[in-house]
Amino acid sequence: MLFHSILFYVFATVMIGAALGVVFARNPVHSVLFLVLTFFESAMLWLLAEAEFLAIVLVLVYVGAVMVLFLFVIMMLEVTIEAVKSGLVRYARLAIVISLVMAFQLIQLIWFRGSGGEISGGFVPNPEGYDNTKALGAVLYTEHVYAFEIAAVVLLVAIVAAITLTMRKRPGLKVQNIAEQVAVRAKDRVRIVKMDAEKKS
Amino acid sequence: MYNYYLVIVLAPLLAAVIAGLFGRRIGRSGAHSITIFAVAVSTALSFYVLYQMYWAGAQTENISVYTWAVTDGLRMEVGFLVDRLTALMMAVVTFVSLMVHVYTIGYMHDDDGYQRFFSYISLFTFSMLMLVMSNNFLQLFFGWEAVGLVSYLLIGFWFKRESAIFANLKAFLVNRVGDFGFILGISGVVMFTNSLDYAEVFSQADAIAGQSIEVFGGSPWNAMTVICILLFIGAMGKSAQAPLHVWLPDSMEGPTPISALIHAATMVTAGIFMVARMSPLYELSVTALGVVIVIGAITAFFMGLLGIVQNDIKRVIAYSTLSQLGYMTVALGASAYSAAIFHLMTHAFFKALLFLAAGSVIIAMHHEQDIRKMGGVRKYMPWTYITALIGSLALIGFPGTSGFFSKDLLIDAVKHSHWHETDQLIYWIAYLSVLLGVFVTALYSFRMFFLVFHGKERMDAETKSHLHESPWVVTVPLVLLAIPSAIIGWYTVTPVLFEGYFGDAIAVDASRNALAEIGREWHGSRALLIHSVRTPVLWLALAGAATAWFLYLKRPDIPETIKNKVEGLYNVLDRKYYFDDLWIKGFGGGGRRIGTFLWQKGDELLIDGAMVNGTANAVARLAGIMRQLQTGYLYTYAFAMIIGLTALLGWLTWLK
Amino acid sequence: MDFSANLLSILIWLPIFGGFALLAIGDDGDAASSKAGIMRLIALATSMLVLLISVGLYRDFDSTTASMQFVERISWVTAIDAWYYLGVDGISAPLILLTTFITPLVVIAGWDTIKSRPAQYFAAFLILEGLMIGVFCALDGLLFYVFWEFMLVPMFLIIGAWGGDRRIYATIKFFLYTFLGSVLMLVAFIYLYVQTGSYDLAGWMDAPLGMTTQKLIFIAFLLAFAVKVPMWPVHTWLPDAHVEAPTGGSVILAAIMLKMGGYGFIRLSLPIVPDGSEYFASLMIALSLIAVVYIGFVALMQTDMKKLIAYSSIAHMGFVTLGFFLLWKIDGDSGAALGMSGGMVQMVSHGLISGALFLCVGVLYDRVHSRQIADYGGVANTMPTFSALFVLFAMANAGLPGTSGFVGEFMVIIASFKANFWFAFFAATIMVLGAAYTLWMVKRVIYGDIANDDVAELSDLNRREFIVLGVLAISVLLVGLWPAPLIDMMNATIDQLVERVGLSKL
Amino acid sequence: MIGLQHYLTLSAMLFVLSIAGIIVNRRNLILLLMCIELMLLAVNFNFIAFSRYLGDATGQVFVFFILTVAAAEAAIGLAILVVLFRNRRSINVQELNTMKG
Repeated sequence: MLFHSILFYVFATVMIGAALGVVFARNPVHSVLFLVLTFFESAMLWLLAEAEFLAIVLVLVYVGAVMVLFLFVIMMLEVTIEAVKSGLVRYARLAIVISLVMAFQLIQLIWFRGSGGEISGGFVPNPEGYDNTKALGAVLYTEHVYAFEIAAVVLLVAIVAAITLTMRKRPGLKVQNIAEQVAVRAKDRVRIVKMDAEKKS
Repeated sequence: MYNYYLVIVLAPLLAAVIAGLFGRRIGRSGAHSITIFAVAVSTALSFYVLYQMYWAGAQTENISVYTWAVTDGLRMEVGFLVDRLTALMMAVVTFVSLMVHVYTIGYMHDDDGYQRFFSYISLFTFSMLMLVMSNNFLQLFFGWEAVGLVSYLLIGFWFKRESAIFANLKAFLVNRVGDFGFILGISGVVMFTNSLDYAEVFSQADAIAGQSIEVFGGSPWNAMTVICILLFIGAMGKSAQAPLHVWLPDSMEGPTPISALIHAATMVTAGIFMVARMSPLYELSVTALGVVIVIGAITAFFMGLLGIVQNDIKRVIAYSTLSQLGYMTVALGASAYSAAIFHLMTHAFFKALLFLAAGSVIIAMHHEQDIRKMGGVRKYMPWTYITALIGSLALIGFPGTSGFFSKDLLIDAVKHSHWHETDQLIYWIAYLSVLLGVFVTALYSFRMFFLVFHGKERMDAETKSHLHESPWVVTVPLVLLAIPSAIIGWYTVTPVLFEGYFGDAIAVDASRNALAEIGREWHGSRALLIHSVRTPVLWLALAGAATAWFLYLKRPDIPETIKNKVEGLYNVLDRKYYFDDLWIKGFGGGGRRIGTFLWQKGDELLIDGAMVNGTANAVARLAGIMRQLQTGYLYTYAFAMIIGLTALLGWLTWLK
Repeated sequence: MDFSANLLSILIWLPIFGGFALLAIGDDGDAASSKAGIMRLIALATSMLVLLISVGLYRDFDSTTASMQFVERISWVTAIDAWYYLGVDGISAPLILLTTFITPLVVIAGWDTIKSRPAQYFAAFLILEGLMIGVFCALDGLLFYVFWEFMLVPMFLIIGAWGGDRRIYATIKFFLYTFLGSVLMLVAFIYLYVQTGSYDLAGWMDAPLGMTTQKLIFIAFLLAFAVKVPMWPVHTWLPDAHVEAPTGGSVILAAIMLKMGGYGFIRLSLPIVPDGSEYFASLMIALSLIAVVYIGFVALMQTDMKKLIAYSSIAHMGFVTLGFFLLWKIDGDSGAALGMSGGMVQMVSHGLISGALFLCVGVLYDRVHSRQIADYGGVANTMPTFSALFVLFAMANAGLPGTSGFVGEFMVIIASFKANFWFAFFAATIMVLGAAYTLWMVKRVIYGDIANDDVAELSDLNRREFIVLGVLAISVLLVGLWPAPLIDMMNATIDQLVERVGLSKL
Repeated sequence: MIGLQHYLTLSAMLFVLSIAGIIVNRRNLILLLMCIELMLLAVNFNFIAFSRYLGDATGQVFVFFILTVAAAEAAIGLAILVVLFRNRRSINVQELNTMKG
């Protein structure tokens, strides 16, 4: 169990450090990379909490897809670093005050208000043969199948929306209009002009 | 008979509609032919009805034509009640109307609105017939307002004249003040009887008289008194009794034929007719009769005085009409309803005659109406002169003329009225007013007569060169009206007043029946004629005429001197006792000021300014403060959310 | 064909579909184009068809019974027990007929005076017609509310899109006033729903309610309906809305939308909360009489013709509410129904007369582009036919017997005399005030010598205008000379209503 | 013994950090988006901790959905960002105040 605890503290420390990096890094690209690290570390922690499936999903979906998307966008936009970060110092004090107040509140909530014997103890071990993925699947595809479907639709809509938003017609682009090509008729192509062979004198 | 009545009423209406809607198509002659024909038919049938009623002994008929509406147990119908009173009124109305129709051909000859005019006067005939033939209050009110409408349209007939359209608005509004009382009176009748039908109401009259109504909190009034006074307010408006008389002199802005027809012979007598018709109600309220007689007496005497200082030929006759209407009202108040109706009839003839004669002079003078610019017209217009003379004599009650019989007996009835016993003050006000009124009547009538027809020719040369007798369409009606003016009193006085012509149509309480008292010593027209030399009435009339002769023919300088001597009094008369000022500046101006005040201070300042826009402004101010928070920056909103979250957490942490 | 099973639905939805069809087809923004012409024809045909069908309603209407007729009842929102429940009785039928009668006239009146977006203009009127008929037919509270609120939308657009210079101010004032009122009505509806478990109006009428509840519900209804009527002192939106609205909008607003308030009182307030109504009857009568006298004076001083007629509408609608609330002030056994029928007749008649007067002002406005009385004078010289009709309508507005304006006023005055002399006294001041403001306007506009060049160049009515005003003139005279058919229609219903309202719910 | 409270504390720290990030990086939309991702991660931590603690897989299902929505949100947010940049040549939040009242 000690080993478990050590692992937890290590991962947690790294994660907090990485999160600090996300917030305070001067370069957005570094921020993103720190964020990736944060996600990795939290995946580890989730593994420790025996939520293997979600930990894997987090790495695959988040780190693999979303973070890369962030990276793409940041690099594509070439935002100047200094202009963006100029407010950092100005608002640091405010940020610290609010954060401290909130942290104080949260800690008080977690450690003192809700302190009962059973919360402060460790997690109850899972029964023998417990399979996180299977358990998740059992609930997801039975009880929450509607929500699952809706989630799928949400993703689809997001795809469509993102494409629609970013797609633009560039002028002067030469593209085919298939519908017009198929629907074309002879008379649209050739115009037969009737005329006398010779002018009457 | 039913069909006859329908034809009598509807023929003029039909003619009016045709002349009005298709006037341009049927042309001038078409318009006057059709309307005159229709009114002639009505006249003939009306006389037939009169014949049936009086000589052939037909019974009173009470017919419902159609049901206007029924609701809540109240039947509102349109129907005819034809009795002898109605028959007499029908005959008078249609006859005078016919004369005026014919006369109009001459008078309106050059006017653009020829067809329109014929349409209006036919419509008037219809409305007046509806009024007199009605068997219920609803239709009475319909006729009442409809004649008012036509009067409005006709006074404003020459609508380009500012004075004419002012006069017609004034006439309608003053009449509306009267109608205001009238409709309340009708409502009172319905309240107590739940019926509008005359017969039904009269049969319940006693029941009404026994009840009371609280007008001012805590003091119950006799219901019948309230109802009768309210109805009489309507009569005051229509029959131009003081103080609602102000519209009648101004109504002379209309063409002369309608002054004769509407504002002298028929419409203005509607009030008299109405009170006579309601005699079963009025007889039950002595208080109401007291109001009637006092108002009538004031009108009779004081409006006559005004006639002396007027210089417009039509206005002189208008004030004379006011005065004569006052006489009729006095007779009503003295419970001598028959005398009032009798005077109404004779007055209709001779006053229409006088107006038409005046009209004839006016045409000849090229629409000059100032009698100071006339004079010596007699030799240019013999027919007009003769007929005007007959009219004037009838007006002052010269023995033998129709006016003599009606007025003499009217005064006699007042003299013998019950007021002598019941209320001396009212008695002497009424009696002295009608008595002195005779002198005044004679004075202004002959003042006008002499100034117009005798004396120096004061018109300018241009007018004088065109002066000639009017065409036959004008003179024939004059003659036809002069005949009854002269002789009708002689023949009809006995049956109408003393042989119970009206029968049940007029109810008089036995204790107040002055005419019956006179009737006991009645020996026929001839006896009255002989007796007249011994009464003050004749001598007052003659004195008045003689004074007029002396002042305006013999010594024309004296009136001017008198005028300067009593300037104060003259001013009061010239300004018509300031009644016009009271109405126009007092009520008219006051109403406008109230309107402006309520509009600008009430609606715009208080409701819109303070309440509506005030609310809007308050919201706007609040929004102004709120919009400061709405910076539009994303981070402001995010920050607000964070603060909110902190607060929520705080609540969870420390307060919960 | 026999429509009678679905007559009301047809009356409601036919114009609405017609309107949407017009919107769908659209116009090309050009009022002179042939497409716009077709639009107008479609609009006219639809409204005429509705009128024709409503004649069937009149024909098959049974005036001997007080119960609902032509009933349609289909489940609508099952979860909250709301029904698509329609029916008419003697109160709603005359108003439906008025609606179907006025709308074609408005369509004709807007024929070639609307230059911009004609298809949308006519569509708005058709949709409005359907919604208004819906309000009059609905027997389900929720359905009533839906029609009631939706009705605002086309009117809002009509004033906002085709109105005058200050139209935005006027529309917002109009919308806020009417909307604020009706929100409270919804609260009352929801309360009644919670109490009775249904939206059925008949159920609400039978539901027992305590005195305090009744008072509160009455106040909620009062705000909604008083604004629509409009009663003093919540009337100030009306003159502004009228002044800014296009002619057709004014006509519909005055002729029918104002009737919604009166209809609401007689359909909802009186039968659902009789004791609340009784409690507030004195207040209602006082407000009505203030409307008559106060507004009468205000109308006198108006310089804008439309404003004058708008104020006159307020005064005349005062008679409606006066007639409805006399019931508790009359001791005897008769008179209450007289007052109520009087109020109903006054609503119908006012619909005809004020509509006609607004159309008359529209005729002048189309020619001179001014509504100011001072810009006219001597119109009779150049427009004799118009002047004759205008004077007729003015006289009707002044309550001349023989025109429809008289009937309702007469009945209400008689009924109010039964209640109290002074009620009748103040009510009857309309005889003088109504004549004063109307005829003074006539004097300044119609009579007199030609005042200026604009008047000198006026042309008389064209055939289209003549038909519209002529039809209205005939109907005004018809109702005035023979109101029996109209009154017979509602007698049975009103008798039953008086009986019902007379019984306390406590 | 590592239990619920530790995970909750960790998630609270993450959350507070992300809030500080939002305040500090108020100018840069991308960083704002990233901080929101961080915040969601903190929420997910809570869910997982409670799910584990209660032995109820539903909490993890929720995380699953949050991940889905977050992915969608990120995609659309970035798309908007790209469009914004294309139109304004800048992603400075300071210039985006058309919603000002």
